[in-house]
Amino acid sequence: MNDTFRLAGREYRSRLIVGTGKYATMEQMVEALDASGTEIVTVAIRRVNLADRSRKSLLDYLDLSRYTLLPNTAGCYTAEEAVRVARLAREATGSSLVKLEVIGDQRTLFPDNEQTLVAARQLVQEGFTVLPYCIDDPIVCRKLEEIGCAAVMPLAAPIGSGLGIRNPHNIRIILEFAKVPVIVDAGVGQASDAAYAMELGVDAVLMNTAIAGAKEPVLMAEAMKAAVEAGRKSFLAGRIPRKLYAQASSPIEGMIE
Amino acid sequence: MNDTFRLAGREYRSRLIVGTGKYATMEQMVEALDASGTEIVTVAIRRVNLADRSRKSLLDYLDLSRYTLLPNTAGCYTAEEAVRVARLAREATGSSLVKLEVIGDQRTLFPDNEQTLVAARQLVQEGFTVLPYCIDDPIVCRKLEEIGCAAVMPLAAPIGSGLGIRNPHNIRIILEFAKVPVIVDAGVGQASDAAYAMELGVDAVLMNTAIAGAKEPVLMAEAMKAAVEAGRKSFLAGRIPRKLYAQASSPIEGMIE
Amino acid sequence: MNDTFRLAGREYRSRLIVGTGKYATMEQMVEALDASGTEIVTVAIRRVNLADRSRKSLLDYLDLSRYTLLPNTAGCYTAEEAVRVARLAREATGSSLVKLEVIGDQRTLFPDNEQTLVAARQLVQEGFTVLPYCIDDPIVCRKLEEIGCAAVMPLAAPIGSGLGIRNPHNIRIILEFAKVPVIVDAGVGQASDAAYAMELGVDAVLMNTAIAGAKEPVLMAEAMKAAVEAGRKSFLAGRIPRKLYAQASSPIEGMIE
Amino acid sequence: MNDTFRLAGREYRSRLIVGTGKYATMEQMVEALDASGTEIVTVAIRRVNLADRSRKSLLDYLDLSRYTLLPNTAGCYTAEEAVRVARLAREATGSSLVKLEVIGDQRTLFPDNEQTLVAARQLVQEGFTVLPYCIDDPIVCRKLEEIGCAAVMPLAAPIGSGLGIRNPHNIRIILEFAKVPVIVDAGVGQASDAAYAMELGVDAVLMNTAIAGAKEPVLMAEAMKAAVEAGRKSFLAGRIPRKLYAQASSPIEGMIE
Amino acid sequence: MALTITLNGEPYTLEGPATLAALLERLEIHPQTVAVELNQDIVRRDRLAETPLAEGDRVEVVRMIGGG
Amino acid sequence: MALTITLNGEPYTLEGPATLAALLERLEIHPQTVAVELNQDIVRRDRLAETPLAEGDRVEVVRMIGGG
Amino acid sequence: MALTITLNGEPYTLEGPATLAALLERLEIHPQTVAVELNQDIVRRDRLAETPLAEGDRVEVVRMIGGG
Amino acid sequence: MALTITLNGEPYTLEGPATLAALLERLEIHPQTVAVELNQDIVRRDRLAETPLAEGDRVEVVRMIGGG
Repeated sequence: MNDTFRLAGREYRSRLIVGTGKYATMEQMVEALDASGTEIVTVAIRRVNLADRSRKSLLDYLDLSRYTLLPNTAGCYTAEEAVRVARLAREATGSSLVKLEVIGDQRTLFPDNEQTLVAARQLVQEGFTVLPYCIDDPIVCRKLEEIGCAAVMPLAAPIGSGLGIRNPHNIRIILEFAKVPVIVDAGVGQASDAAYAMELGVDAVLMNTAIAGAKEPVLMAEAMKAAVEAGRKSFLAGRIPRKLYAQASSPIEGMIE
Repeated sequence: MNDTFRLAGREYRSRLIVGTGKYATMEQMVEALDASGTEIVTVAIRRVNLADRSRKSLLDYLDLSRYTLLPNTAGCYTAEEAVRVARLAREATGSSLVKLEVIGDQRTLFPDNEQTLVAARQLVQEGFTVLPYCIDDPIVCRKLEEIGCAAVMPLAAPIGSGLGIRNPHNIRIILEFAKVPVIVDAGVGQASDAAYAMELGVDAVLMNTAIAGAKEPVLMAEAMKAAVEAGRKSFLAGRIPRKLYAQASSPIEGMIE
Repeated sequence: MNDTFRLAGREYRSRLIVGTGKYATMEQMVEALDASGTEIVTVAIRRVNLADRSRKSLLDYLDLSRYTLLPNTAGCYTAEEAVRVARLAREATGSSLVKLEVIGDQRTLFPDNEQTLVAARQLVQEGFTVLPYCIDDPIVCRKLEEIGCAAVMPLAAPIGSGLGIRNPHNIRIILEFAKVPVIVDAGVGQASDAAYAMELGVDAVLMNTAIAGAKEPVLMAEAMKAAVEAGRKSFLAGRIPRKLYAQASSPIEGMIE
Repeated sequence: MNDTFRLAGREYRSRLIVGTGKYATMEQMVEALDASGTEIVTVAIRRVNLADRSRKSLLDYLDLSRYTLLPNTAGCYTAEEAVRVARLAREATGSSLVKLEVIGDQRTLFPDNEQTLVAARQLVQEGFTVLPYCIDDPIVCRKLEEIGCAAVMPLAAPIGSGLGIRNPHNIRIILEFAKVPVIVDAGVGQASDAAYAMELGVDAVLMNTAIAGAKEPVLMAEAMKAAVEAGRKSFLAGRIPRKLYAQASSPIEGMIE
Repeated sequence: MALTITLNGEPYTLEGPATLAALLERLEIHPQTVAVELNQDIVRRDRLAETPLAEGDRVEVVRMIGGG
Repeated sequence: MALTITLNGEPYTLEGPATLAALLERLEIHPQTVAVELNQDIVRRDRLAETPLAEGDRVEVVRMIGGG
Repeated sequence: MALTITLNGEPYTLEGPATLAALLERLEIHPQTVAVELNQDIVRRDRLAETPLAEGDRVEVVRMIGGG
Repeated sequence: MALTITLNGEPYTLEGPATLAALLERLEIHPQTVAVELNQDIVRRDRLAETPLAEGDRVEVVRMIGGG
């Protein structure tokens, strides 16, 4: 099956985008990314720690011939901050891809979609390839698409909550109208969540905590790789219709009497 | 990861048991079984069609060095019939494994658990290795285990319904008490259902219609293979706890100001 | 609306059956029963406490002109015990109504449906009006009906769990086939659970812990009264069809331009 | 129990707000409003039909000593339109209450929350008492509250969909942070949906299609009245904790042996 | 002298000079039950009698109807 | 002559000869509110007075209590 | 001498005396792939040749087919 | 001549005159791995050597780290 995921002009075989935060060690991160089969990894932009020069940087661990970097604007609470971080990210990574994230509230980490729209308009104008994290609101998604975002990335559930797809109806409606890729971002907790998201028809799934926070992150990365593949194939294979009850799987004729 | 599934004294790498009914062609069945990675296949026992000698038999298509046969008693409505079919199955296949199925109602295909218990007692006594299909009732499962069944196989949902795990609470309770393998049998509709079942901690999943009835059975077989693997690994990897909301995946320190 | 609930030859206005156990005080029980509007109350049969003659008996608190007594066989683990308790109950209450309950496991309090069937056959033969508590298994319900039970009482969820209707599909199937009243017994936790059960089309709901264990039992009894009424009317009124999305409730014509 | 609902400086006994659209006849509407017990009714603002002078107006049917009018801005697609309609509504009704509704898409009727925020800022400044219909987004709700709205009215599901509370997690989070009343607006389909919304802790429920579109609107109005009351009491009464399994409701001591 | 205005989106001709109050009277609409907009501005009920209509004016006359 | 029976699972001694009715009276239990089993058989209320107790009899006296 | 038996639910006539093995041979069914029941009792494969058929016998010949 | 700037939010003193390139060198930071902002404007990597620092300048030096 030749089923590739096209994002911002590139083709990817993997439909799993993985974050690089929260691993116990860099080595564990490297191993988990490898196990996940991902080809796109998110990174954050932060001040260089001037006090600590010994530590190796993230770049020493990421094989850039293998992974597309997707810098985020995590931690920003206004469009202005997010635009500033996006510009720094472009300079630091040499790529104009950005996962736009404008947070509305530090306790829930829900996105501020009003500010996200403002930042998206600005960043698209500045030539960024914008992948916005947003709430699962079909109208916000349509506006982000109209602004020129390269994909829309509605949340499944709050960041780090592990609650899975809280509102599949909204994801379905978003899919019905979207012409850009739809990537479920945040909220996945276990493999079946990722499979289910793919079965709804989304183009890819983005996660970090679900892998990095598992008891065994590398094994969970393998699980998620298989889950995204399973969900994608299940979507393409066309499932049986749901019935209240039954349909025999063994033939009725030929029973002994 | 060396994680094998032990059933009735044998070790299997695959935790997916697949039925051989309802495929469009025998060739499709062969291809789907191959794609599923299964090592155990269920078969039904029916009268030889005396009018039609031309047709090749199922055995001409199944590589017995590769698949363990699991004959079923599908279509039986009493313990007596089921015992009779089990005996025929043993004679026909040379194996004493039997998927015990006593149906209570032809419209819903729900099992008759009272009759299933009667048949199980008889078959265990006759030396069969009994794998009973039953409702997701912890008490029935415990009794079947006490009788000496080699596993319990509660349904996820009615046969052929594709509704997925209707009552995960019952499956959890069954798992909490069972000392024999628990196999979810019947009701799976899509890959995420199978992954979710495995994440509950069941030992294996048995399905037929979900694969054979999909628009593309071979692709769905691949999906289910990946889903069962994903769910198993996800179970073993230990998922993150659920929270109402959020936990940042990018660090908070080092934000620009 | 003249909508009465007919059970065992009598008509009731209330479709809520309430247990008399677990209240903080007898006075609270009396008040809660009154607030619930119930007309049928369950009671248990236990040895007279010979050491304590001072305490008033349950009968001193229950107005028998108002409530039909429904003695249960709670605590019985075999058909034999249950039959014995049912006979004592008939002698003690003068009524041949019995809530048949044969427990399969003391931790989960799931019913032993095999033993329940045995006891039901015996009790029907002895002239009892049998209302059996059972698992939500359409086949068990059909057999209980065939035996001659006056109703079937499948559980919503384990006794005292408060989990609500765990498997509405099974309740729907039971309703599709049952010719006797279907009463959801056990597992309700909050008012919406009771309303939802009624909306599935069941004839009545039986509960005890949900009321007696609430922080304010009398207020919860009022809530349940209203919920059962709400659910019944909602069922009879015929709800709107579900749609993925929308249908305006204000007209489209006549907008200003 | 003296439990009143305080909205915009007034106290109401009913927590059910009902729309006046889509009834088969005006008489049916009057009867349904009466049966619902509502004290606040929503109305739309539309051009006078100059061709048809015979027909009586809505005002001829609504007893204004009994119902508070809540005019809406249904059908508006921009903040500008909504503000214009709100001003007309104030002039027509003499009340400055407005249900602010800016629609983002005519097929789904999802709100355009960005425009809703713009309109809310303007209307609050003009002295309106603004009750905005919005998506179940905690950040949008917080902003609407900060702007000075008198309540927030997140949707349960798309208008007219009848899907019930699609995302209780979001409603819970909104409730955790809101200091103004939270009213669930749109999406309710049956009585248990309304009860469940109230049990989450919302202050009131607004509906139209669920009643007007039912097979028997007046009976459904009664159902909804009881459901809102049931849900409110259930919330206040404090439900039992959920457990995977059981807790006996009949005592264990005193069993016969 | 005939005046042509746009009334609720449709062309409408009446004899001028005329006020909004006169228009409503001619339409047999009681001012108490409606709201009137002249060229997108609300004209409050107590100003209807003193508000003249001019050629090309856009007038909206709205009222409450059933809605959700 | 002393009789020892098992009453509600505990040994119980009373002066014989005695009937079930006498036992209840001694226990100050009104027959109307209880049910009585003698050696696992129900003794109906109207037979209590004519049912004698014998050494070793197992008697259960039960009544309704709160339950779900 | 003609024998009439019930074979898989249908009347079937063959020349007797005959054994189950002979029946299978006549039906061109290889015994390895089927199971045979005579009057509701299994006849194991190695006993087919020594098991005679009698008038009115009920014979079932079954095999595996696809099932779930 | 000593220059005091704000570097990543903290006061920082260095010998002037100095460029951003010189600052990075002193910090032992390879320009390839970071992005530099001077008074909230990005200074592209190829302009670092020609960008002088002035008293009170606010400099941010950031890089990628793990994030989701």
